[in-house]
Amino acid sequence: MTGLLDLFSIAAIGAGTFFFFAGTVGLLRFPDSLTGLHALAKADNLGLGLVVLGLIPRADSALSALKLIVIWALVLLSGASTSQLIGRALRRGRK
Amino acid sequence: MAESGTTPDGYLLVLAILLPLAGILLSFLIGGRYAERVTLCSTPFGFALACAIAFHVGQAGKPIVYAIGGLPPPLGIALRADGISAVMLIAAAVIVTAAAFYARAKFATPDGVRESRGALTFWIMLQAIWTALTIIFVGGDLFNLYVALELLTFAAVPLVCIDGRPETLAAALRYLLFALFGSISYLLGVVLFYGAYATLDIPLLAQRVQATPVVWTAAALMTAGLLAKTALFPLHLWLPPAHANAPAAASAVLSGLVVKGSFFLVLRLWFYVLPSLPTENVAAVLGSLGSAAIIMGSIMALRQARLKLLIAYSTVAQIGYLFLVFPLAAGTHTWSTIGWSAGLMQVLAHAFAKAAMFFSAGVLAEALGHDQIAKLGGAAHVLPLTFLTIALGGLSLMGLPPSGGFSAKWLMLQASIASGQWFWTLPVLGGGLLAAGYVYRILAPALSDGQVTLELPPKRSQEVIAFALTMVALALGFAPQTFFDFLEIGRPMAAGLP
Amino acid sequence: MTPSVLAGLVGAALVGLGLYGLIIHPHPLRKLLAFNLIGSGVFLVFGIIARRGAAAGFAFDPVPQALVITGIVVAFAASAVAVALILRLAAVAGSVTLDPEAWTRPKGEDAR
Amino acid sequence: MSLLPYFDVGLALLIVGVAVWIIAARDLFASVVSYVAYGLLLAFVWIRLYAPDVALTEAAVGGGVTGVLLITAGKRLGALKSIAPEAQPGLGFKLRIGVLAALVAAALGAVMIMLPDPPPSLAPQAAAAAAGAGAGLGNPITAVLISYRSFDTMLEKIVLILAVLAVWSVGSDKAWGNTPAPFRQSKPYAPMVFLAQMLAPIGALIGLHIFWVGADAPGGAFQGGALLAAMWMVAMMARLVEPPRVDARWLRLALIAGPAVFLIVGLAGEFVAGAFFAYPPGIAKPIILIIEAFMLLSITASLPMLVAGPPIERSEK
Repeated sequence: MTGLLDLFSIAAIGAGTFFFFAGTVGLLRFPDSLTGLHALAKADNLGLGLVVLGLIPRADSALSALKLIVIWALVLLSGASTSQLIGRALRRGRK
Repeated sequence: MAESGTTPDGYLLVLAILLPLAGILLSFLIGGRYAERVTLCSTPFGFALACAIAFHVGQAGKPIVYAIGGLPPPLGIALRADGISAVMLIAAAVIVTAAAFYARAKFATPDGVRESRGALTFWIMLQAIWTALTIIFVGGDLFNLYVALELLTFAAVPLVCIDGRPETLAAALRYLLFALFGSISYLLGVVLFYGAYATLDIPLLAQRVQATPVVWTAAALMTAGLLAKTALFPLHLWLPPAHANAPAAASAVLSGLVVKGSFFLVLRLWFYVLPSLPTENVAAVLGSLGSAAIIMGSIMALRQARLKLLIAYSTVAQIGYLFLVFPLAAGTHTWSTIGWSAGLMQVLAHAFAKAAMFFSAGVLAEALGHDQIAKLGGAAHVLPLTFLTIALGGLSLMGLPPSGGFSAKWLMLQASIASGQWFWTLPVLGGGLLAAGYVYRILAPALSDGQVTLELPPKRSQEVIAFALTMVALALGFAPQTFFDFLEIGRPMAAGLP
Repeated sequence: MTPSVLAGLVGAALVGLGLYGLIIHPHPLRKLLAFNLIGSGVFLVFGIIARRGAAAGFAFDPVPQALVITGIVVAFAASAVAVALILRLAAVAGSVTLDPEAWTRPKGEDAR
Repeated sequence: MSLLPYFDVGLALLIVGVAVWIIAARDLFASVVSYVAYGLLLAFVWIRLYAPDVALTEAAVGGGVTGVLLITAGKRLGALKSIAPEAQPGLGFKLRIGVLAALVAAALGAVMIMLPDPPPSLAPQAAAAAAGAGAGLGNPITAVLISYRSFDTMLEKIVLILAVLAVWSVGSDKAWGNTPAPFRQSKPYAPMVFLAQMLAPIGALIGLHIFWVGADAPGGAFQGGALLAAMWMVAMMARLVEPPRVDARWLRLALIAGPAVFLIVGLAGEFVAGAFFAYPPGIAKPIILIIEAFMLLSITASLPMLVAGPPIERSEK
């Protein structure tokens, strides 16, 4: 059972790391800031979500598992809002 | 180890700190003109506490100690007052009181408003300087002293730019950056001491220190930081614009007391934490920097067009004298006692004389509407008491008898000769001649026949306060031997550590 | 190399970098950033000394860690005061130069 | 075999790299933004040094609140076009200072390696004292801050009050009694308002939680207060609330509450427990929690005031 859970953790965290990596590459390689922002949002939301998912079986208690989920939810909230704000600032800067 | 235990009269030290500290909180809460009232009410009590501490130290003949929270070092923080602490506490109480009464005219809350920016800032920061200096004079823990140093910085910087002119803001910012560099350098030294010996208590460290690279690095960093705050040449650049642009009441406290706070910690470091180390080379370096400061500061003072800038550069020079104490009081020779007395006498004489000079410069600038030296022609005829104060204060700066400045410089000469370090007599004598030059530059035009018109009549109370401080500086010249013996209380000796 | 030795070297490097920036940069906000670098380097030294002091079941010596929290607070307060001074100076003078010579020049001579 | 050493080396290189960039960047704003990232990276180092309390403080203050302070300053300075370009120092000067700085860093690095081994430590005494006269607190750092070094902690709060007054004092005379400038001049965007409405209550709850567990776990008045302060600032940025007047009685009371309660308890200690700043055994823990609660209030009030700046005249708004 633990072996299976470990495998699940490794897979989820590995996938999360991949999204972070891809998001970073996107941020650096995409032609303009708006598309870069798009790539970054993927890393934040999906990448962190997968890492959190992988860490949940390893949490020592239900409370710390809950805390991990709250962290992810907060990052989702702030990520979505700041993307909006940055996008808006970019659009205004272009005018 | 008896050192770490609270003595029966130790509670006085806590009260001496908590009194002005409570004043800050109360002034900030009720604000307005109460800030002034709180300050004026607490100064006599602070003076009484300082005298009580001095009395107990003198009676016991050894330091009085208080372990805060009943928790002795190394885990807890101890406060300790020895001879020099007690003397500095009294000096600080007197000068802060004088500054408070002097400043009433300028920093009264105007009628019709509940609270004004300048007044609230001045009164709270004055009490904060007093609190910080009290902790510095009785602090026994190097980190606690760091917090006190920061308290001093945060209180002193806003006083520099209290009138809000651009040049004062620039001066305050420069001062802040120098002071922050000084604090962080000091703090780095503190942590290295902790890393080496796991204590920050001064007597415990003094028992444990050995001449290792870690200790030398820590001491060098702390010294460098404190020198930046004391404005010893070549780290003096911030001082003249800051001290010359502050309002006179603040300049007096900054020049007379605040720079002495960081100097006091240099003394604590080398004479109390590290007395067992071979420090001849360090003493020679500090003495040389001091000599350079005497000469450079005096020459710059000779070249200033404004009176307050001249006085500020004179502070740079007089700070130089303080550092001659390191070569002249080193070790346990018979002459070290003379050097020690000379150094402390210079601290006190300069504090009183310089505060009086800045007060007088303030009276003069208010009365004439400017402080250009070139336009002082005949001013002594309309402001006789103020120029008498400047002349007598100048006497102490030059080192002519009878004055505390004379005693200090005379003892320095004695210690130089007795220790065979005759070369230190050159800056002492040269600095005296140059000081005579810059004091003459103020007095000569003022005593001439020129015509000046007063824009405002001088405030008699302010003139009297300045004159009274000069008289203290002169009276120090008559200090009896018991006074110098008092300064030795609690001073560790290199050979026989307690 | 143990983590605490590594962190010690990082702390030393940060102090050096900050010192360089503090002296080199004429802009006061850049000087402030440099001061904060020195500060963080010094705080790291506290952290290392706390970590080295692990004993008696503690993974660290609590005293330097407590001191560093005080230090961070004080450094922040210092930054805030410096920023207020810089912004006020820029607002009333239109310049943030610290050179005292620039302030003693007669008015109207300022380089435009 | 562990990957941690590689992580440590990578982190170290990253931090030094960002630090170099902070100093070397040509653009002021770029330098400021990298400083914020730097503050967050440092929090990782503190975790690796087994200092979660410091990591929390560093992330909240070094990265968060300082970030807001510096970015606001950088933006306002950037908006003032009239600032005269500064003369850059010459290459020779830079070279000399570079050598000096390198020497200082090298000396310090050498000293770090030469620290005594076995290292001296107060951990054993702290452990022994925590069980006895100390305070009955599970978090040794809180015990040190509030018991053994209570005097430092109280003075640090006084430093914060003086800093607030120093910041206020650079305003103009006419502005005294007004409010500081709002965090945003224009009407905030809807996403910002949404973020503040969602985040502020949750963040405040987390801040209170960090404060509450501070007696026994990483956290405490300072870390919790910094988070509460940040939430107040978020609400002010979204213009949900405005900065208070500098002479508001409740604000002054909140600012002095921490040190004042500390002072009163410290004085009472002389009569109740035999020494100033001593806590009577048995009820030490509740007393400490009361002091910490008031300090939480003072920290929450002071940090946003330090960032908000001096009061402004009505016409400046």
